[in-house]
Amino acid sequence: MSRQFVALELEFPSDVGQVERVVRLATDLCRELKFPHRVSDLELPVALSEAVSNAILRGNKEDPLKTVRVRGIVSDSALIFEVYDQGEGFDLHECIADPTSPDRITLEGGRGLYLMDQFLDKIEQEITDTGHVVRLILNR
Amino acid sequence: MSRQFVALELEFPSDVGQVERVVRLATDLCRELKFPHRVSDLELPVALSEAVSNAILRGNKEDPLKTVRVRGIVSDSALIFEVYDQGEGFDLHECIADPTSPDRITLEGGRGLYLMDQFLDKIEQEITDTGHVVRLILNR
Amino acid sequence: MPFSIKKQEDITLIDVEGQLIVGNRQELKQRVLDELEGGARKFLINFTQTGYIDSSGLGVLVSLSKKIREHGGELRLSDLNDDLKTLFELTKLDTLFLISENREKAIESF
Amino acid sequence: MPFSIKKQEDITLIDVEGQLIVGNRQELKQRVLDELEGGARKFLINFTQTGYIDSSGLGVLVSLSKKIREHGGELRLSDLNDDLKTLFELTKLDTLFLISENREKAIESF
Ligand SMILES: Nc1ncnc2c1ncn2[C@@H]1O[C@H](COP(=O)(O)OP(=O)(O)O)[C@@H](O)[C@H]1O
Ligand SMILES: Nc1ncnc2c1ncn2[C@@H]1O[C@H](COP(=O)(O)OP(=O)(O)O)[C@@H](O)[C@H]1O
Repeated sequence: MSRQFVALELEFPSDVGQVERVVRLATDLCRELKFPHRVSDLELPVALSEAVSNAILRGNKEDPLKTVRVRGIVSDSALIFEVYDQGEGFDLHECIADPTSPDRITLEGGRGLYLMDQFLDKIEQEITDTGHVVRLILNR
Repeated sequence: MSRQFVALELEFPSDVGQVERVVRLATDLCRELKFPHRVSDLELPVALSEAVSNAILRGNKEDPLKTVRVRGIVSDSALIFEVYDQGEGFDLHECIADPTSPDRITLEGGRGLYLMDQFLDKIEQEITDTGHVVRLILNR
Repeated sequence: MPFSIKKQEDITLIDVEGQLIVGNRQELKQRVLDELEGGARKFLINFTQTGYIDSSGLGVLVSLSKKIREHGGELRLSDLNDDLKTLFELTKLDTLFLISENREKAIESF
Repeated sequence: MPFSIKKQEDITLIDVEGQLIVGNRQELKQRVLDELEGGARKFLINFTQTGYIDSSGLGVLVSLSKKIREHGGELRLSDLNDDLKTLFELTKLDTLFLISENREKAIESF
């Protein structure tokens, strides 16, 4: 068998108004590639919108001079989306706190990383010369 | 204004059965990005399917060990699709012959490059270490 | 407009037209708070047209529910598709909200 | 199956179900040649469901038209959308084929 893959790459300004369009491009591709409904309509859109929102709001702090880049790669074995921001990065696993605990369930924030963690098979992070990247991995 | 673009990259085996799927992924993206109907439904699908068919049939000679790679980039100013094959390349402008002339109009072949040339604003070619690439350019 | 608001007797019916996410949740929040300010107390948010909600959308629902309760009001949700139900279960928000199968049942139960 | 074939009196009606392209044009060619072999002479290919045709699809139409004429038969095309019309005009194949607005008009004109 020869190698086979599809990749999607996007770059856009640090504006939360961009999130829906970016997520739609990614989920349309997943539907086109016949991923299960649960992946294309729930797991990917929620996990990706959390990562992109965080990149815009936390990583780039909505700085209009900074951009977010998303790179999605679909191979026979996995679906991988990388989200690059131009911030300093953070320790994702340290920042996940269980939002279902009685003292946190009534808080407005703090569910993003938790949902990513619930929906994804693996999350990786890297600090690069130009910023921070989070890698969302769903096995096929 | 910050930089903004969308890119799509695909790699697939040298099998003409792949052409329709590849073209559909590209045209769906163009529709999603609100390109004019004429681009997403005629100019891009025809030009890209010609280039991909030629890459499979002419460039890679349907060798199952060779793959074709397509990279599409959509920016504010243009739509660019690169089609990579692992062949020796050829001189595109030398190979275009007017298929509407009385002696050619009844031939089965020879309309592919002509249609690409009619529909695209610019066509570029390069010979690389690993093969040949044709670049299809449509201004926005 | 991603939200439509209408009244049925003393109930304020809000239809979310599309996803409830970081790009539009502030608008939902503001419009519901305006109604609360104007005296409305019974709120029903309907999700028939919603595919998914992100964490910021869930957060806005949590904070609206709190605000409405502080004013002696009540917030109900209806018509969650299976994906939305999964989201509410994973976050245990199904224990915090009054959720009805559909709009009719929600209206009856106020 | 990307093609459906049926008979109306002595006319063989072929519906192309989707695009006519390098991946399926050989199937169209073979099926029409089989009918020609079997004695059919009047052919109508209908493109109601077709968005675009690539050069190899156009090439197959050209070679079928030639083969059918050699056997004393006739090939007509119908229901080309505007994009397909543009393709036939650019390649001047609109001068080579008998093209009708729709199936009914095509059938009448045999
Ligand atoms: N891309 C990022 N860059 C820097 N910090 C981040 C990033 N993503 C998340 N964080 C940190 O992780 C915390 C938890 O994120 P999350 O679970 O999405 O909840 P919320 O965004 O509602 O606080 C954020 O408050 C922020 O401090
Ligand atoms: N990727 C390619 N690699 C090598 N030769 C090519 C390639 N693409 C096209 N050609 C050459 O250009 C010629 C004309 O191509 P085209 O106009 O598509 O017509 P056809 O494929 O029907 O011959 C081909 O016959 C082939 O010799």
